[in-house]
Amino acid sequence: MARVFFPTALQQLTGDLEECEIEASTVRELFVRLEDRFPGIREQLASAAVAIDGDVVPGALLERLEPDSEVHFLPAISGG
Amino acid sequence: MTTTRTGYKWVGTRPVRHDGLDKVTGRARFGADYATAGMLHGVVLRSPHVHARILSIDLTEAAAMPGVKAIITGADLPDIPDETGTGSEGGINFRDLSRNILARDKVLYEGHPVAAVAAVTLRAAQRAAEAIEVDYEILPAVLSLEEAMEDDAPVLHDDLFTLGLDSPPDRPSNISRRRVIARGDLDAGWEEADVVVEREYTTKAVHQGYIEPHAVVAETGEDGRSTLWCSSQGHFAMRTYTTKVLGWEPGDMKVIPAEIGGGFGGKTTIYLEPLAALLSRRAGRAVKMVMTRSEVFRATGPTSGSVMRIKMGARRDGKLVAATAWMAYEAGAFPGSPIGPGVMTVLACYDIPNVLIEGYDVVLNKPKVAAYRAPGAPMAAFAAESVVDELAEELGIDPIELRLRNAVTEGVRAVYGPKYRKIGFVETLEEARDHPHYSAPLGPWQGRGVASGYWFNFGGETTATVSINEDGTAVVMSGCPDIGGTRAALAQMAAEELGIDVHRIEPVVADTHSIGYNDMTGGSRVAFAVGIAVVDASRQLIDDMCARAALIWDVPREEVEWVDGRAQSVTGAAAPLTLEELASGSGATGGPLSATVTVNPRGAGAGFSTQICDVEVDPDTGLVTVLRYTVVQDAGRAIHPDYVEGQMQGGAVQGIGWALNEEYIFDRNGVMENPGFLDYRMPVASDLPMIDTVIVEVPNPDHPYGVRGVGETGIIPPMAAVANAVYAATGKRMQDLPMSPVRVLEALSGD
Amino acid sequence: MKYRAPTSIDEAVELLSAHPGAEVFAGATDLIPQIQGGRPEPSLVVDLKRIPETVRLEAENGFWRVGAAIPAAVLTAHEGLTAAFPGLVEGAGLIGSDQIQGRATLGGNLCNASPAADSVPPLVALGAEAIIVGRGGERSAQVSEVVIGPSATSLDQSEFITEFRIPAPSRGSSDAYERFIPRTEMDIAVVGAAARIRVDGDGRCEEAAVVLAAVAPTVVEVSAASGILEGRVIPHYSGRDAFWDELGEAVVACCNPIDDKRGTAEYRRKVAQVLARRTVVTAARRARETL
Amino acid sequence: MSRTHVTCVLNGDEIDFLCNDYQTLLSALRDELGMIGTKEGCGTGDCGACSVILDGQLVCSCLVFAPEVEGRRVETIEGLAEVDHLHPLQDSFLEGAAFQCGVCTPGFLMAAKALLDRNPSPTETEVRYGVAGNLCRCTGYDKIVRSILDAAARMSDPERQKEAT
Repeated sequence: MARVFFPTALQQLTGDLEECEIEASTVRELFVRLEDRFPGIREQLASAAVAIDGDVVPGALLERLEPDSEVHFLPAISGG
Repeated sequence: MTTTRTGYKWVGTRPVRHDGLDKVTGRARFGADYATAGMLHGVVLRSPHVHARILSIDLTEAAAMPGVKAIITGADLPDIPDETGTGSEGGINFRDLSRNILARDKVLYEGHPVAAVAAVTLRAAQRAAEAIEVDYEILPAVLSLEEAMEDDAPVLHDDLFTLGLDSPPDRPSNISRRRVIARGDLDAGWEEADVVVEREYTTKAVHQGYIEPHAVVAETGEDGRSTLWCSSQGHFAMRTYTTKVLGWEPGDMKVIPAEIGGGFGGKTTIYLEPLAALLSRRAGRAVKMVMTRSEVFRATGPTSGSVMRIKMGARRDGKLVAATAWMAYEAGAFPGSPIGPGVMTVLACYDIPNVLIEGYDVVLNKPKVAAYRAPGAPMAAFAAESVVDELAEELGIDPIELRLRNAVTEGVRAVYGPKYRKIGFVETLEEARDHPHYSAPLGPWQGRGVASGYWFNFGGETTATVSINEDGTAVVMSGCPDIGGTRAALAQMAAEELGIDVHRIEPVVADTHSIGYNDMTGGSRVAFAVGIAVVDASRQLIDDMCARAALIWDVPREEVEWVDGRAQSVTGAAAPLTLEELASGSGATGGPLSATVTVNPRGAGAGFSTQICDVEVDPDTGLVTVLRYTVVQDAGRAIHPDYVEGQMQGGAVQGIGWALNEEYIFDRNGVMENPGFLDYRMPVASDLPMIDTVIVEVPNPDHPYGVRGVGETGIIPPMAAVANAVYAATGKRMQDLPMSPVRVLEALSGD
Repeated sequence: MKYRAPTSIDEAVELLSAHPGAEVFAGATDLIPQIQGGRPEPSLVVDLKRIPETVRLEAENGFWRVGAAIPAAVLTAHEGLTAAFPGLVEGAGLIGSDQIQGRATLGGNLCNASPAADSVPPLVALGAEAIIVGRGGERSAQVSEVVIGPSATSLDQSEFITEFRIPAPSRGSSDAYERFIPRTEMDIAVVGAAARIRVDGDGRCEEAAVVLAAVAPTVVEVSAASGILEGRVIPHYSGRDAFWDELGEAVVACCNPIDDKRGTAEYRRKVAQVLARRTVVTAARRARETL
Repeated sequence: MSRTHVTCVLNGDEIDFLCNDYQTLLSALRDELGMIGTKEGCGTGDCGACSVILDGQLVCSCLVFAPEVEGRRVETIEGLAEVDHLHPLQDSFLEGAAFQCGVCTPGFLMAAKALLDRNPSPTETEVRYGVAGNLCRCTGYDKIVRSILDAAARMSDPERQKEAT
């Protein structure tokens, strides 16, 4: 079960839930499961960066999740 | 200067860089150094108003002038849907990008492009641009964050509705987005706090200040295929953006990277490129465009001015227990300030249980901001690190000790969510504390300040090729422009792997048609991400060469190993084969020796820096002189320590400029008053002492040599370090940047 | 725009008389940036540097003759001039970077008519005369009379300055210039102050001139300074001697500054007092050292 | 409009070129003579990237009208090295990592040369003021200043000079 954390901006969609555990083996699967549970969330996640275990993963859809992975959604980070 | 001991032959050494000779002899070709026979010269007509509706544009007279070959306006660019694409460094809205390249119905800042002209000479183009008649209806302007956020403020974009509010807004405003980070129980946190400090801070827009103005030569053929020569932080992105804005196919455009004369984030987007390409298409000839310095200031992206309110509470023992931050960043004429990284980094150095951070992205009638070295973090650190300094004083705890008591470490959850991986923040604090600078005596009107900073760093999509020439020399090719010595660093990593002299390797920045895709040189990513690809490609080559040696010797692959640049038999059955021997005979063993690796690596190690600043303040004039400065930063591993030090020193000095004298100054009408290096006061050599550096090396486990990005973190602490030093010298807290003599003298006269 | 480099005064005057849109220049360090900044290009520029009179530098008959088109770098490298007028050389040595000083001249610095010109306050404090030639022949004018307002001079279209005549310093006399900028180089003065002090054999001030830059539409002389300083042995500023306050008040009374991108009016008033004190102290010390 | 014919000594060679009177020396060097080593950073004399030495005097070539150099000596970055060896300043800049992007480097080298020509053993402060007309945004100046001091030491030490050549 991956542990998923929701930023404040998404908590309207999650009913003020700050985090939850979801069974998913890839980020894509996680997105599908999240959309099932919180309709509309996938669109909101489109512009976010995904951090898996503290590591921002660009274009992360196919990225594998470990059973104890932590997933965070962050604003896209730019650099100079 | 730090000498790094690595046990490596090339990694950690300081060879002369490969592109160095061209740069000390004047042979290196930067953006404006390209020319083709018969090329035209293009110029941009820019808006004199900060906010106005374009009623009409009359090109008749201009088009009839001698030598004029093409004129374009916003009507010549396709309409692009309001969609956000993923640039390599976060989202980019192509509709806004297109409207920043050429205004459509409205101009939104002084300097906003309205038309572009190509003519046989620069003069002819300038004269023609002056002859274009534009009829404007002047609109009320919004020139400050405060004005822009007022309920009844004039609105720049009728279709801009704030994202991230608790309930969706029913009318447009200048606030494009609200971002919130919250955790813990604030009430309980304030309850627990023995000392609370709350302050408001402001900073002004500042420019990256690269010395080379933007420049491009574009040649578009009759078949619609085009070539661009330009200096940028990423020629693949220039191609993506330019073709997107023009509605062209990326595959039809080749972008050849020029040497880049500084970027610092400011050359991660496009300004002239689509104009030159389209003018060239219209005129049937190559078109060169080069910005003047004034255009660079007025119409390329500075970073945001900001207003920030920070409140922090600590227990008597120094434990930070609660913090709030309210932050508003100027985005310029279109949404997209670095408020995201601003809210994420503002408290990222510390483990604070109860936090609420609220950030606003605000549009106003100023040039659209662009990335600038650790975008969004330096101003946030100015505010937060000033508050930490005040808390330390109130608590009677040494400021470095207070930071050590609250510093984030591996496994601690960052304020924005994820847990930190291997990081070296504590190590930078300890090195700073133990540095002789920290305990050196000070004289009257002198003071010392410290501050820290955090930056994420970035990986990104990367292709690298390593090829062996028939003489045993090698070529290392990537598609990332080299701004500060990355070619040397990549060659050093390849030399280390291949076991050959670093100067037998030629590192090359290849054009968009010569190598696979590469994200931009930004996010401090090149030594990390391209380094990984180069090391992987070198290892593949070594494996291949060992296999070929096994073939030649007719022994199993396991009996061959790579030692000191040669294939060696573990049994000693055959004389070693050198790189040259393997390469010159490669036809017989399967063809040329070359390996290409593509990666999109995770694990860009986060960077932390702690800096110490001594200043002296002239109580009669308010002049602040930096007497001594030390930068301590975790580089993971310094591949070429000279250029790591250079990044630390350069970042610190940009920060010192931001702290003391740099600012965009606008007149009452919003016109920039200081669009030149005379009155946009970047530090000159005589303003500064030597910048001492301490490279901390807490290796990044996700890079073969432990590299963390070093390009950006260094600019984050200086403003707070200087402000804290000014306080120590004068007893006055400076909460508004820049700390120019006028402001400091005002503060000193405040009693 | 055409360029001409006449080799005699007559030729230059003729060119200027024949071309109403013509403009003279020497260092071009103001002219070119102004054109870059959008000022209309003159139809003709007349380069004064090839006229021998404009690049002459010599002392004779109690005067120094300093060519108006000599680059600052030549002036600052000139030992005799530096010994005679350390303050003037300080002013010339502060006009921009080394690169700018390789070009910028006293004549240009004056005729650009900026209130912030660094070499003008010392010229005024020294009582320098400008030798002006033009259609009407040669005339001379006090340097303080040449500039009549920001970007405006009293010279007519055919006129230009060939040289400055500066009274050679007597024993017991010296000068100083100091300016304030936010950086250490590359800025235009936010405030400038020049002082010339003459002391008697006991080191008492006999005569004083204090001239300020960037605090009014033109450089201004603090005419009360002499009265305040005469008869005093001028020590380091300590804040204890009341005459410093008097000098400060006299300085402020002469200031008519503006708020602009380089500083506020209030700031300029404060710093003008500081710089006036500092240059007076320096000039007085130098003056005593000549005894 | 007819162009002006200008003859001058450029890096030791007598050369000539045609220009418009409104052109600057910088523009003539780059656009008429193809000598792109001299850079334009501002066009107003505030960054020093276009520094050249004119009759022994360090100047910004963006503030010189091209026709002014008639009969004069111009030295640019292209003339700094000898055929078979670099100028000690160039060696020092390379070995001291005195640049990152390198666009300001030609101007710095010319300013440093002018400084050492008139003051062969400058102090750190003199070096800092000697190049105060040259902006560098990458390095923070530290390694530039060290490299100029190092070059001065090399040039005054005959042993090291021999070594370098």
